Amino acid sequence: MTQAKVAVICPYCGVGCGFYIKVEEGRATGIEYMPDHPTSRGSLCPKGNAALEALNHPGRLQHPLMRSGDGFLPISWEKALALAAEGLGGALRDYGPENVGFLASSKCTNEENYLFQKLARSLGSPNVDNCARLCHASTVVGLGRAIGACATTNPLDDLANSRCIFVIGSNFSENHSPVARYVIEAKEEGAIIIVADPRRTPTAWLADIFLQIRPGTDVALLNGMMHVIVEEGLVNHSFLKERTQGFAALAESLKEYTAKRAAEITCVPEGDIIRAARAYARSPASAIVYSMGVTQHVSGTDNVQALANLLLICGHIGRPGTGIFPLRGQNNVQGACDMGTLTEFYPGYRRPEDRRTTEVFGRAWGVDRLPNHCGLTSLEMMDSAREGRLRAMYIMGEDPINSDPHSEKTRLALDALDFLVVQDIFPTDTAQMADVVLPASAWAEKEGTFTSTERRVQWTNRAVFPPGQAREDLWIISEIAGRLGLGWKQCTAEQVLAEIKSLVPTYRAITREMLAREGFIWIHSIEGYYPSRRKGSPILHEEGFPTPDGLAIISPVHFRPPAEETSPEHPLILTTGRVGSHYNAGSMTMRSPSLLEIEPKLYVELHPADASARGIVDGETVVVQTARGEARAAARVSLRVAPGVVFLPFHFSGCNDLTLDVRDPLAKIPELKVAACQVRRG
Amino acid sequence: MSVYVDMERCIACHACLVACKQRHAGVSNISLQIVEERAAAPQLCRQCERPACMAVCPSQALVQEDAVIAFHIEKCTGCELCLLACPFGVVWSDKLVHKCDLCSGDPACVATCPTQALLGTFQEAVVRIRSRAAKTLQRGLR
Amino acid sequence: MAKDVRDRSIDPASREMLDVCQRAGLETAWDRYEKQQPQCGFGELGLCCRNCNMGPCRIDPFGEGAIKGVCGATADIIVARNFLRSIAAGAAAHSDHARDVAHTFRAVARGEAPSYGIKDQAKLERLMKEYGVDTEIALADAVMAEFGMQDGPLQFTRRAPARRLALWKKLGIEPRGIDREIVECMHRTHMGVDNDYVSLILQGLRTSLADGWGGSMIATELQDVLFGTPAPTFSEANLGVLELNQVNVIVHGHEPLLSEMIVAAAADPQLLELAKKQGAAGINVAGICCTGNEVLMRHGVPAAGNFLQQELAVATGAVDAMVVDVQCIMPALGALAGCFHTKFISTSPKARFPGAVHIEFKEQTARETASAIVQTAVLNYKNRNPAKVHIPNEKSKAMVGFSVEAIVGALGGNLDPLIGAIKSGAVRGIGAVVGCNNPKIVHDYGHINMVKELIKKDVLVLTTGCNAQACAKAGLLLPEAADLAGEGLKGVCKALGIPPVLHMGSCVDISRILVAAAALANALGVDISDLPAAGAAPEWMSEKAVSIGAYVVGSGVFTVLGTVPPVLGSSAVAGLLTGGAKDVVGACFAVEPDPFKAALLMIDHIDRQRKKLGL
Amino acid sequence: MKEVFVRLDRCLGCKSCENACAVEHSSGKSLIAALSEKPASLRRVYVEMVEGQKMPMICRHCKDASCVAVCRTGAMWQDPTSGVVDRHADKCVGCWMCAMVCPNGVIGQQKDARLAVKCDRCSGREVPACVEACPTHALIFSEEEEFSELLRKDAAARITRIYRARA
Repeated sequence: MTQAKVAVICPYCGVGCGFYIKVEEGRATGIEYMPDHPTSRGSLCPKGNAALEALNHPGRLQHPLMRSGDGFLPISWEKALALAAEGLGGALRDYGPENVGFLASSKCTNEENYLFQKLARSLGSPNVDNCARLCHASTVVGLGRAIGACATTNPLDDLANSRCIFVIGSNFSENHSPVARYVIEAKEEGAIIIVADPRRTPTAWLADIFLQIRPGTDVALLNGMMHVIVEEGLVNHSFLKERTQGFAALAESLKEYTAKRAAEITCVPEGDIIRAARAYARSPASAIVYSMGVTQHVSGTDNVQALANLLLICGHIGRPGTGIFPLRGQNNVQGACDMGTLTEFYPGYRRPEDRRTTEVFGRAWGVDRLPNHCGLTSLEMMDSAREGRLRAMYIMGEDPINSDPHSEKTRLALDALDFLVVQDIFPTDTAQMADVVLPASAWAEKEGTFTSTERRVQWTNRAVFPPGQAREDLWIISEIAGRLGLGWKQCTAEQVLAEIKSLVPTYRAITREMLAREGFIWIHSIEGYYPSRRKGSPILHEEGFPTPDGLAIISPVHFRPPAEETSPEHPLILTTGRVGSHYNAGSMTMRSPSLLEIEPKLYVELHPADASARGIVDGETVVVQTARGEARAAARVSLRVAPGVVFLPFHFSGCNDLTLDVRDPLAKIPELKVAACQVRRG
Repeated sequence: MSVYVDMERCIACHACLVACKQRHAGVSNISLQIVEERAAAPQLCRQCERPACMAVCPSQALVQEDAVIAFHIEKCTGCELCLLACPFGVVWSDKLVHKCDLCSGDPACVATCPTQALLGTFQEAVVRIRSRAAKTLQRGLR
Repeated sequence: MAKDVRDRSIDPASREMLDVCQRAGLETAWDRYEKQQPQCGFGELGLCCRNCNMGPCRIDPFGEGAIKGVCGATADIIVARNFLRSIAAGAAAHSDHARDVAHTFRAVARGEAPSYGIKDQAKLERLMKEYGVDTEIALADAVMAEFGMQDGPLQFTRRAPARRLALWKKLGIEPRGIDREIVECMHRTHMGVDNDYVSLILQGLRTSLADGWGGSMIATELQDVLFGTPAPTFSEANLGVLELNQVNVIVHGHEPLLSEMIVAAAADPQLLELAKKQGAAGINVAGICCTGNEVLMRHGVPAAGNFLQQELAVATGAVDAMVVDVQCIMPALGALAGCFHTKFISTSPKARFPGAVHIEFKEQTARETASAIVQTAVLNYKNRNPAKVHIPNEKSKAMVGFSVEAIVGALGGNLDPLIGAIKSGAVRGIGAVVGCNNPKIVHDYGHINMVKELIKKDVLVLTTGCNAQACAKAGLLLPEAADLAGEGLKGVCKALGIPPVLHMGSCVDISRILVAAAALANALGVDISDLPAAGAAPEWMSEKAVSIGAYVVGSGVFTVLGTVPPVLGSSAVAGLLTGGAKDVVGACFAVEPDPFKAALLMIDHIDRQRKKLGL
Repeated sequence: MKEVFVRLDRCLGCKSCENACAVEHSSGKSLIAALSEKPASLRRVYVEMVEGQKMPMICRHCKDASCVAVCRTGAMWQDPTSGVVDRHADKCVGCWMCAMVCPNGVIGQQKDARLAVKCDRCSGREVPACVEACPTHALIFSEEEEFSELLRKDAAARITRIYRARA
């Protein structure tokens, strides 16, 4: 019997754990842990442990499908590709590339994303985006603006060197479990852990100071903390002088945010705000860890800017144990952004408006006219489609119906399209609406690189072949490109990586040896661009910031209440998030029995007080209702949430029927974290 | 030998549970209790020195094989007395008894635990806890 | 965060091997050191006495508990007695080594040791003149007599400057027979004999002088006669010298008597033929510790590493035989060798080890024994398990073999150029950096950083022992290293084509440094204690190092120790050693674990000396 | 009631307490006899080392001890009058729950017998063996009040020394 052990990168979150797949007779039969992995050190979260259940799921798409009436017919690849090309080509011809949309996936490899945006832009469409829009667009804009680089500044295991860790809007214990190890190691060495979250999550268990914040009031909390720091003279003046600009304005703006006022807005005791502020400012090395609890707000970009302000006035950046850690959701969000599947960036974060950008890529791709402006973001594509402007879409590995806010609007949008081609591994709700469905390959069925949240570019190997007639995404994209007259040749991941290296400076120094060993943290290649004190140090911003003048930009932000306030008919605040055993829209985890067993269906967490006030008992089915719609969920009466706040896990369809599609003006990220709702017995 | 739990490190991520399922045909021999939203405790067979479960087993289906309390399916009559006897409720049954078998030497739960809250040896566990206490003291001195 | 085992050393090869060891679950001295934590504070302070069976006794340094032993011994007495005993042990080690060399020399003189001959006739004659004898046998007997001699002085002490001799006489620490001094130490420290800490320390100095100007110097001189006086030559150092496709024989310990023969045997055509038959491309001899230094500077045999690398060498899995004689050989090697195919071969009737094959060495049949040993290694080659082999790809070139004669040679016949350079300030002074490794200090960190600091400040460094090997590995023993030196020193080195750090040999060869110092002092017409010179042992651990430190100070050279000697339990003794001694012998100890600060202490001292000399 | 207190600044890490403890809990009650006993007698006090600081870790005999609370067989119990937490060998089933919940990690394991072993404060001894054995009086057996009294004296002495040094 043939047996093999293949090293792969976990398909779930952005931590980028590695493990081995045991392959027998061409089937993936089990996993083996990888104690040598630099980040996960052999550990895996429940999802990683169950990864094969999704991979081997019988429900995988196995044939190309074509819509016929309400159902689908299996068709040949020849036909499917022809249809796809015809559909997209037609729209391009009749309505122009401006009205065709391309949705890439932060689940796909760097190579696939690179090729995908190359396809879109070569065809003249600026409308290419990925779901980073829904998780960390505010980071991309906010951090980019403040410190010039929208990425985790230090390696994850460096958290263990920190002496104070400020966690806000992140529940890494459940969603990035391996991160918890380093936080605990720091704690055991005496670090103070501060956790700000509306819920008492397992992450909050680790906290020395727990700030149970009212959803959507992050800016108030942060300004309150900064007020204390400035008032008590805890700011790092030399750092402000040498490395930043704009402090004066900030100091001015903070005057109104006394700890007392912050306490009133955030419902966090004044004393705790002061303690937290002192702990963060006084420690020799403090780190900030945040996630979607900060970004998914109308004020998402402000929240991120406020965090940047906090770390800048204390100078907690550019040293071991300091920095800021935006924990990315998908295993390749960082990579997808690096690869330019964001409408405002070409690969390597080069702006389309910059003439040199279009020149460079035009020359490299042999295209004379590349789009030289931003197009539509993922959500704007949906709007535009609903309004009948956008006519065709090519969606690769995403399920907007379940991941975008307000599912109903998304459905209408996709319905309004003339033509929709979806490329996925499962018949997702979105795929159900497609004209053509292309069966793609899952992570272990192809090779390529993923870039983890700590900027670690890692190679993942092919363990098995795709089921049935499913094909590799690189092949599919190239075939479509060919049929749309771009005349591309088929190419391997290796070849695409070579092209990436030639065009993306941060990836230039990658070598196969690095990838084989412990991956490649993408600062190494760019001494000079990001000056680094110690050669090859993986820590960003040790000496300067990649901003025009090398200085970080402090800019005041003010508290704006959430878009939707509570009202008599919707008296409760609804916030959403993830649970440890499921993943995003659940297209994979919902197909893993051992995970479903832990969290089988949609539930709503509410405080005993709110429950008893409504005569709701634990476990009964209730109706959660917002201005947009309602969903049935099992009541979970729990002390995790504060009175007046309810929580819904967004993995289960139904959740996003309720959420609110109001967006951050800059990052265009929707406010998924706050809505007003009512809960009643079902 | 047994699997030892460092309660201070458990974050209720359920990785041990799922890892155990993968090793034992979809059935987990670990149960995870979250207590008052403040702490969690993975429960699994303590491999007691003088196991009540073994004492009550009428058919010698549960026997002590060096460090492990082993379960011999062919001898089990499904009387479920062991369930009643186990003081920790970590021996359970769906007509057939399930209990931690230490994955014949390298427990998957220990290997996978993201925070190393689960440990394979008594020494590791107790030494870590003790040095954690010592560190706290030492910080107090400074 | 778990500490990275690689950070136990700064030497790249060792860092790599430490990682390998950890992954393979192989225990090293560093692991055992950690298991020893915490170490007993009484021991650290030198406050426990086991010299009689009314004890063991311990003195409470906080004064609340016992402040006297059963016999009434105070902290001062106990600390001084313990200190004296370690000096005695150290002196014994060097001198017993010398005794073996003397025996061999006598056997040669009598024609009973066919394997050996006289390599340096000139030196032989100089020695005969020095001893006023005219036959080799007479010289042998005269030298032998030094050990059991009842009344001094030891012949070689005459090499010291007149003022030094007068001072020793005045203090009554002019060493008599080597064995006598050592025996007297054991007597004085016996229950109820010498209970005055000052007189105990003075005896310590006397005994150590019997080592430096006696045992050690005898060993050095006779080894030169038998095996040739070292002259500058090039070689390589670090674990990278082990050969993947050759039979690797490591000679480890301190005496050249056997290793010389091994080196010869390794070149034996028959054995090479045999090696070929076993599928090996050749026979590669490499050294560790001072045996390594001996063959390194006389034959350019590459050095595999210093003291703390002995286990790492075995862990490469590429060592077919680890051949040891005496001193600084870890008993742990047996068990470790057992994890590999490596044959661990003990050869000295004085030194047996668990897990070792004993092939006893006799000077009469030295060559045969050596061949037998090399053959064992060759035949063991095929047992090597390629899966376990991991040889770090790290080694650097080194220029070695600066005996006093060689230095004088390099200077063009006399010391004047050096004296000129010192007077002009181009060479600020002389630093003698020596000593062991010690897991209490990051491996080689103390050695390398101190030496670099010194040469940067124009101090010419003389080195021996494990420091020499550390410098070799770090490329400091190359003429090119002059670029790391200050302008003045750089100029001198470039002019003479010598490195800024001069490899003078093994730890007994510190006697060479004494000779050089004496020559320099005589040339300047001053005492050694007036020289712009300082000594240091940044990573010392052995009792030999205690004896060395004592005789270097006793000879008038300020000495900085990198690890704390067990004397702090008595402020009186500590005070005497680190201050009071200055007024007695014109030099004292200092303790400074930080190599950078330590280097500063030395430089400040050198500058003060220069001022006194009006330079 | 009397407790075993530690003056951390006094510990020299000589481990006399560890030895004395093991001897006291041997059947022979003498070092020589203890050495030859099988199973080897075990210490209940552990001298730890943290960043150069040596510190003996010993059971604090907590009020409402978690090891007692967690014991499912009633083997671990606390004497209501003396407050001493001890273990009935016959009831212990070796499940190690106590060891896992003890915040000080001072509950050990008798390998071959697989029994929890911990400080019983030398039942039947006037002064615990470890305290008696400590050559620097880092371990003190006294009432809480006496102990803090002692610490106050030490502190006072320190302060006057410093004051004199200044003056």
